[in-house]
Amino acid sequence: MSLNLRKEPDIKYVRPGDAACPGCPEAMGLRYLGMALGDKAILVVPAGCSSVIQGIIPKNSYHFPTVNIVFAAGASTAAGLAAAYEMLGKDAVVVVWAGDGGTSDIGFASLSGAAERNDNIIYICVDNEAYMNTGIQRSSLTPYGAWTTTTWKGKREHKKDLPLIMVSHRVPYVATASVAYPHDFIAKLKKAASIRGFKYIHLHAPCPVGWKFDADKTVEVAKLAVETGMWILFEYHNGVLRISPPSRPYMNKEKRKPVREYIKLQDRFRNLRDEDLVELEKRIDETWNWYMMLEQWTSREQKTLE
Amino acid sequence: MSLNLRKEPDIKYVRPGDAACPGCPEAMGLRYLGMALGDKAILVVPAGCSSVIQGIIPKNSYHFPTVNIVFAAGASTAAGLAAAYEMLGKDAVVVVWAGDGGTSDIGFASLSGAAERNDNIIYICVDNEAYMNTGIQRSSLTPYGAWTTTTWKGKREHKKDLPLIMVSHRVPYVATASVAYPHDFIAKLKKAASIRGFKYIHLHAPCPVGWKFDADKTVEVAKLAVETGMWILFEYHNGVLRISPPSRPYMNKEKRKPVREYIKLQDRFRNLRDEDLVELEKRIDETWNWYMMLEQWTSREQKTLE
Amino acid sequence: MSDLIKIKDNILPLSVTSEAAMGKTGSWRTFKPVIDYSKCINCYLCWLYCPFSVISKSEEGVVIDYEYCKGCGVCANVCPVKAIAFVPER
Amino acid sequence: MSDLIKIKDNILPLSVTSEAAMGKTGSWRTFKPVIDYSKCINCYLCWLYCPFSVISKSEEGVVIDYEYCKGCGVCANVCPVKAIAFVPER
Amino acid sequence: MSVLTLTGNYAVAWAVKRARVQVVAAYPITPQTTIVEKISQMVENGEMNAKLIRVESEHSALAATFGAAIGGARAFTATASHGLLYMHEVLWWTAGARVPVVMAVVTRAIGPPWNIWTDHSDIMDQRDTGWIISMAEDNQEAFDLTLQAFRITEDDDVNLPMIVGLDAFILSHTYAPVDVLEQEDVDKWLPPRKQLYVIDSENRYSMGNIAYPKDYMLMRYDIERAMERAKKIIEKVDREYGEYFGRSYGGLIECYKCSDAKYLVALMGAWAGDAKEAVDKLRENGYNVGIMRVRFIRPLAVEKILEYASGKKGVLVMDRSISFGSAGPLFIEISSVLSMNGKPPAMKGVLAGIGGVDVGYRDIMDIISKFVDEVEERGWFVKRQEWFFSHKR
Amino acid sequence: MSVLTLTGNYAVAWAVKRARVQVVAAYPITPQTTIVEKISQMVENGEMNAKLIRVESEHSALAATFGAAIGGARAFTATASHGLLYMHEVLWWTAGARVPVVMAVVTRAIGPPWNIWTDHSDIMDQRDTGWIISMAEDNQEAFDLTLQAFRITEDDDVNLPMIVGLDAFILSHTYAPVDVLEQEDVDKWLPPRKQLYVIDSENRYSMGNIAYPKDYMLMRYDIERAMERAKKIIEKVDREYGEYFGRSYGGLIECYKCSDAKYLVALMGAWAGDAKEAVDKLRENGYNVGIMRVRFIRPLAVEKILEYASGKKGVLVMDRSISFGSAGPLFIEISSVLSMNGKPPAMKGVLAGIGGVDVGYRDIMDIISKFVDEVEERGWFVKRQEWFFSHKR
Amino acid sequence: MFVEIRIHGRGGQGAVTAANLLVTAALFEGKYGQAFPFFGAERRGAPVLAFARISDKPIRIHSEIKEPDMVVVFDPSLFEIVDVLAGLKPGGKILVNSPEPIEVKGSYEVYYVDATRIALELKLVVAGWALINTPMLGAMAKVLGNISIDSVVKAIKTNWSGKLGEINAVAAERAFKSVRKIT
Amino acid sequence: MFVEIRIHGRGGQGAVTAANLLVTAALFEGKYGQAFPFFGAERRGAPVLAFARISDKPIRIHSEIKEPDMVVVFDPSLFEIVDVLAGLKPGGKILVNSPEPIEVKGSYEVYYVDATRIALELKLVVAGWALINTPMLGAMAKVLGNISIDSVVKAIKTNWSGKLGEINAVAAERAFKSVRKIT
Ligand SMILES: Cc1ncc(C[n+]2csc(CCOP(=O)(O)OP(=O)(O)O)c2C)c(N)n1
Ligand SMILES: Cc1ncc(C[n+]2csc(CCOP(=O)(O)OP(=O)(O)O)c2C)c(N)n1
Ligand code: SF4
Ligand code: SF4
Ligand code: SF4
Ligand code: SF4
Ligand code: SF4
Ligand code: SF4
Ligand SMILES: [Mg+2]
Ligand SMILES: [Mg+2]
Repeated sequence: MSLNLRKEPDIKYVRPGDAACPGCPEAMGLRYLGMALGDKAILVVPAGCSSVIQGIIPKNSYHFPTVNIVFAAGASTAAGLAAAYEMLGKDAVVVVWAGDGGTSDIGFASLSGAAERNDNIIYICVDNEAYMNTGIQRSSLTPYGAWTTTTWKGKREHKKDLPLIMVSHRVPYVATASVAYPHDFIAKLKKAASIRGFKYIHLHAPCPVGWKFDADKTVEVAKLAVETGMWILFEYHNGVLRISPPSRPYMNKEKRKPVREYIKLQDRFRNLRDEDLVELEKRIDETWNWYMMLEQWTSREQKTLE
Repeated sequence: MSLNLRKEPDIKYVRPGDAACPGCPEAMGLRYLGMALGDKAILVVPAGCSSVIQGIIPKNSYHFPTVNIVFAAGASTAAGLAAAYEMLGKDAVVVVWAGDGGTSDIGFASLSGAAERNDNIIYICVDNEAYMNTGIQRSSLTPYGAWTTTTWKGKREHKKDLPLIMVSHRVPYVATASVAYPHDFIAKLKKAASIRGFKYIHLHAPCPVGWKFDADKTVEVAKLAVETGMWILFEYHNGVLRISPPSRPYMNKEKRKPVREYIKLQDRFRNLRDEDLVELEKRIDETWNWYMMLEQWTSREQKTLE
Repeated sequence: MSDLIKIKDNILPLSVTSEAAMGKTGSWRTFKPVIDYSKCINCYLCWLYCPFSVISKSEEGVVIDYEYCKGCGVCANVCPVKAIAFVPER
Repeated sequence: MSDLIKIKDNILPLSVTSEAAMGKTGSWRTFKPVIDYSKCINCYLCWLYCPFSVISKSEEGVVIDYEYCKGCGVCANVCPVKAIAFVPER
Repeated sequence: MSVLTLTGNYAVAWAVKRARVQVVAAYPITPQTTIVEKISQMVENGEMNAKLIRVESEHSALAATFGAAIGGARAFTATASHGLLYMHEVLWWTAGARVPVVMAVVTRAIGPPWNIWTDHSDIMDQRDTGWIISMAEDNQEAFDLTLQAFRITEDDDVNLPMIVGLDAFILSHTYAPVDVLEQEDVDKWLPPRKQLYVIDSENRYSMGNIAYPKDYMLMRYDIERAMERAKKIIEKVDREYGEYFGRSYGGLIECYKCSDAKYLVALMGAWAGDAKEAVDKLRENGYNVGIMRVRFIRPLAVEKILEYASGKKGVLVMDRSISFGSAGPLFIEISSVLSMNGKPPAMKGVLAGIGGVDVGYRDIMDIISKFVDEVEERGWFVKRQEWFFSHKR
Repeated sequence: MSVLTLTGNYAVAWAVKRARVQVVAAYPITPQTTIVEKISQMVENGEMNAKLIRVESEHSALAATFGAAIGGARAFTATASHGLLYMHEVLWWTAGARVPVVMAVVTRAIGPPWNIWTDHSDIMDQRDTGWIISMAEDNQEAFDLTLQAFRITEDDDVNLPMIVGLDAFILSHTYAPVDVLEQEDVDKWLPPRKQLYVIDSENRYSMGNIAYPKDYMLMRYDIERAMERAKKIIEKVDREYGEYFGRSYGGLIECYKCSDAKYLVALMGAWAGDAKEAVDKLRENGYNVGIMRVRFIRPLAVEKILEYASGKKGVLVMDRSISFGSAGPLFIEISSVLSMNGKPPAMKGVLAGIGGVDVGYRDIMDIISKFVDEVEERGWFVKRQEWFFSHKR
Repeated sequence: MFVEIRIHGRGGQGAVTAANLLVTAALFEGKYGQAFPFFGAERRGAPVLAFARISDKPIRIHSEIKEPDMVVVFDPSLFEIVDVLAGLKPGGKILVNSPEPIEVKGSYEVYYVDATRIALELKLVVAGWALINTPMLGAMAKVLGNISIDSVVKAIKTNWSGKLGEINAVAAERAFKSVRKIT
Repeated sequence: MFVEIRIHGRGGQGAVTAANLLVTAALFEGKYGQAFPFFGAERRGAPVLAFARISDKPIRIHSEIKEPDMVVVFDPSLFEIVDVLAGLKPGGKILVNSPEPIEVKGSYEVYYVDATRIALELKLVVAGWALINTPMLGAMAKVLGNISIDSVVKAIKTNWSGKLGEINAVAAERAFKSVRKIT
């Protein structure tokens, strides 16, 4: 599925004059969501920057019909909405747009429940690797070594491997994406919308405010995450996992850029010691191995099943 | 680690006169917990049959110091207890003893959070595959096809693969166990107690009341779960997954007993249709493949890392 | 009420470990496990698996405490030599 | 208040999609992106990545809406031919 | 008319079916569970055309119910005790959104220690949230009230969610005859789902983004206006239900022999039946008492309470829960209203039946007669708390 | 003595450090977050010897705090608004277990719509739970009250958890001078952790298994007894604190020029400062008013309210939240108490400042003078609700 | 007419169902009724309680039955482990499931019926347990005296359809006929 | 003495810190103070507000400042986009960060200081932004007239230790000296 920028219509799904910070990756992501799903998408937004970006009542910068909801209840609210639309025969794609905190921490039981029930929704985790809306506190998706206002000396635990955990839920569709690769993200969204049941997309969203890089570098940093192998783009569908094209080159470890290039742009890593860097690199390798192994094995499995 | 039954002391960690139903697997499991950890274990018990088995205040059939706690908060309460003991220099092993509902549903965010923080606790999921204490309602760990009072025609979704999900959390220790294999369970508990950080053990616990088999058959049914391959015993430690001895024979699919033998003892499967059985069998194979693949891959990985 | 746990005159939601937290559960029994010591090989599997710890090890071998045995029959089921009979109470 | 959404005389916590939900965010700018059309190759990457949809496609090429452009500089950063300069506002 | 022997919980399930509820999301908890079990059975049997979402917690139960409701479906959930506490946040959200939802609450004590028996702490604990809150006296009323709840909540003048309360076990698990109205009759009386707004592709609102203080305050004010209007609607719906089906309960408050009484007893829920028995017996003994059965704690029937209590010598309030550090919540509310009386009657708040302690009509006779005797003897007084621990019999 | 310029939140963090808290578990929420950020910094710097558990939700925050406390550690958490609602269940559990825990609540409005400004709905919503609940007027009091909270909760006669409330932004994020007591002085005044019982290997209790109704009811009764005793302890601790450190606040209720006043104003929290300003100005204009600043809504100072209000012509209650369908919660409580007066004073409940609407001393002057004028003109009346929407200036 | 009944059974014996069906049967006679369990930790085999009230006026009270007019014992072994006579009104009735007359001290009317045999004869057995609730129901109706066997049968058939209803109805009828007063 | 001050800045310029340090400095002079932000969605670059009260008596009131005695403008471009003079008392003071005198209509005392230059000179720059809060603080103290530069320096040094404190102190001093009244 490729995107012809020339032909893409000029619809603004986040209308100018919104409340996002300059360089905001969440606003960027919402733009792609609109490009992919158009007027069919109904948003469910648990607390987070995306609740604020909307701006102040009675105005709203989102062009999507939106249900704001308490922090822990993104997935379950969406499950209810989807059930209602089904009962009433209404045509819509129910999309949860939740931060890493809303997804991987407080909302995780709700998410996991919807996955297990196979509720007919698309759940998108917009991962800026901390609680940004409350001022940059650590989440379970904050990477090892990163400063936040609750980990002054750098986080001591690794980023929870949420995509892997969601794959382990063995749901119809799981994918990762990045704001730097809109074509890839949009294609995944369109694919997800065509599948019945539970779909999970994990969008990597570097935040200039929380990661402490200059606002113009959002795309640059996001790209580096992929190029250094810190973030792996893949798609898991019908039981088969496949590393996505933008990430495929980095299956070869030699091709990955040094993590330091990614780190050094971000002041949140300012206290990272050398041994921390080694630890981070080790984790990157391990994580790659998991996903490459899964690609190998699931595609082999698929063949034997066919 | 082997158990010499002759020499094992006769201490009763669930004192006679408790409130469990005849044939109860949870009482059985608690007995093994006592045998493994002795007086060091402090229990945290979220709502479930294990809250009721204690009996009525001011008496208590448990010989363990016990903190009963609200349903969703097993892991977090334990995290607090462990922190207090650490600050105060008290010696104890904090153990969460939670049902499948308390673990995989309402308490799942709390569990996942403790795993990610690597809190120093042992979390045990006592899996009787439904909400027994409230009268046999479906949980995310109820298997496909099983009758419960909220799935009269049999559950339409597969059992959540929680052990796999916990392995995907990449914590220090994850294991599965079964009440039919106390030696294995006890050895795993002892190993877990020797590790600092987060430990997860998933105990398969067939319940005569909820699964509708005769009370004398608890061990028989539990054994059949292993022998048919419906339940796989394994251990994941230091990044290496290994199928445990009682389950190893069944890595060979030919050796597994037909699932029907397991199913037919349990009236909860009375409405299972032939196509459901096929679906169940397919799932068993898939699950085995996951774990065998993980054993292969993680042990290979381990070697290359050494 | 006089049994409730009081500390410094406060009535607390505490309990202490004790037998018979639900009374003498032997009364629940409708079937009774009876050991045939002549068959018993002292493997202690019944002891190991009894969910309610009502089988003890003694000089003479395993002993069932009928005051509390709930008559589930697990012991009979696991006995490798079928040394435990399971007979109706009445 | 008169702007709040009322249905059947109820004041509801609703909002409607609209520009300027936070006002004219052009005022936030301290730097300003300026397109050098002579360099521009019409690749539309700036259009694609602008987080705030303030770049439009027109006959003449890409156009920035300065009323709302927050001056983040993302467009300048992604432009493959460095056709966008980023100049201080004052 | 078809009278069935039903537990209170089954009566609620039947009413939900009769109301043609479209989405149910719920989570098990004793003593609520049998409501959802029954609904599950009805749905799986094909008797009821609804989607049942078997959520993983109560927080999700109400969130999913809310989601369904804001999407335009008639939606229902049920819970009790800790379940209600666990979803507490979402109660506030639902009311704030002004979305009609009906929830059954089987009142049960709160731990620790664990206790599954009736107690009104859980339902009273919701009284700030913006929900309409009612309590049934018996299984029939549980059925009728559940049906009425859909009419009330979806009324143009209301659009607030509502709780139908019933006491654990003494209603929820007690079998008694219930007149289960015929579907066609219910269909005539209860129109299809209505609500102020829906969110879907045709209605592109955002619900709930940030509001500045003054706007926010206006919205809160508006909830209160709806509560005020709900008083009238509740009375009206109950009256009309009576005209249609022959059963009415007095709207916000049932006055049982209260007009000519010198003393009143105020209480909520199932023990009102025992209290009526007690009142009848006491009247035989010359105690001139009546009952003010509070059917709705929210909205509070300020005007009716004042009216019914006017000229009485004493008002006794029986609470089945306590707001620790103050008094029984019903006592607090009623005494607050009676302070509006130039000269309030003698008053006492009795705390009884907490955690399921059985309170029979003989107990209630003792409680009432003691109060009356005290007032007659000592004259006017107000006692905020008197604990009644059941004893004999 | 070292006076620092601190926000209310930092003042609380400092008090937590001074109290030698051993375990802190908390979750971010505006406007509470900076408390935990500051504590996190102190812990990571090694300034404070505590374990910080960075939990994944507020439900877990209080559960972990409770776990630490029942295990014997001095434990603290903090939250606001939706965070408080999300942990609501655990508040009940903590109080029921009779385990001392201290929590700061930065009062904030509840959604929808989202609103981060001050409003007392969240804290008032906890008033049934068995927690002691207090509100500070300024940053210094936030500091002092937090320290006092450990003495109060751990007192042998109490053993109940306690909330220290402070208003969002107008305290939490406002810098003002705070006297941060020296560690050695605090150490002399605040003994190490005490509690009724601990659960560990040496104390092999089970806490919380099932209790039958009568036993359960006795335990609930016992919580109420502790609440009653807490009244004395709160007064005592405040008095002793004053003797030790030179600052006392009047215990349960601060009476500001209330003894000789003809009219009283009751309120809680930071706007009391503005109200005092208003009272001083009004007195210059011949309005004889005083303030009854409710520092503790639980336990409710029934006796003191009666005493202070006795003989007054009118009592005005200002609520910063509403219990929908009834009135402002403070109004409900106070009017309930005043009903115990043979003849209650004239009363009015004013609802103002909801969702952070700014209320200045000039607004309060208007509100008070209007009330006084009305009473003087119309004579006795009770009005449960009057909404004050700030206007001019 | 206002009768209060307490049933002693064991977890799994269906005492509550019996009470419930008794109320339904009473309903068919134009009477009112109420049936409820004592809800505790009800474990299979453990002694349990169920209650019923039958009246010719609507029943308003909901409190526990502490002084029953009649006590029904599903399992004679319960005599040894619980005080089945507690609170029973003087002159009250006792109905026991027993193959033979049993002796009860005190001034009561005592009845017995061999419900277990009836159940076994009709193969009403699940997991080794005789299903005695319908025979006990039939006997209860008879002893109460004011509920016809027709109403009992009708109540049974609203609860179980088809074959199962038939057999249970027969069980109730047999017990209705065979219950005996001990004199 | 009781002064109410409103500061107009942009998200990221440190207006609140300046207000806070002003209060601390006042504290060292035996005065009382209060500093607070208007807390909304504070985004980098977006116009923001901070407030301060200075008094010689303890400050009890906590309400918003609607009629300030003094207005401070961190960024002259704000004049175009917000009503910086709203509510300013007649005769009130205005302090603007500006390289040159600016014109303000109305009967106010207007001051200006080139805080940006001072910051740039001292290399007080982060991510391309001049850190102007300490020079503006120095200027504020001077314009207020009753807070000594010593107290300002002391306040700065309690906030930043070492080198950073030194440089910021110099910035404040330079501004204290160079602020000018427009006449
Ligand atoms: C129950 C509850 N707890 C806490 C909050 C406060 N809160 C709002 S947004 C947020 C952080 C959101 O972080 P994330 O989900 O990562 O989204 P982001 O802001 O980074 O987009 C928090 C903690 C809340 N609204 N509700
Ligand atoms: C918040 C909350 N919701 C629901 C319940 C009711 N509840 C108590 S135990 C239980 C089921 C427990 O199931 P599981 O965790 O599988 O344990 P089991 O009873 O099977 O041992 C439920 C739903 C509760 N106590 N608290
Ligand atoms: S903090 Fe980050 S994610 Fe949040 S609005 Fe600002 S830039 Fe976007
Ligand atoms: S229901 Fe099952 S798990 Fe629960 S106590 Fe009974 S036998 Fe044990
Ligand atoms: S029957 Fe059951 S309880 Fe009794 S001894 Fe055997 S295993 Fe134990
Ligand atoms: S299981 Fe059988 S053989 Fe083994 S000890 Fe028990 S009775 Fe003896
Ligand atoms: S500077 Fe930022 S907001 Fe302005 S046009 Fe470029 S990308 Fe868009
Ligand atoms: S990115 Fe550069 S080249 Fe491409 S359209 Fe924009 S200005 Fe032109
Ligand atoms: Mg985030
Ligand atoms: Mg279970």
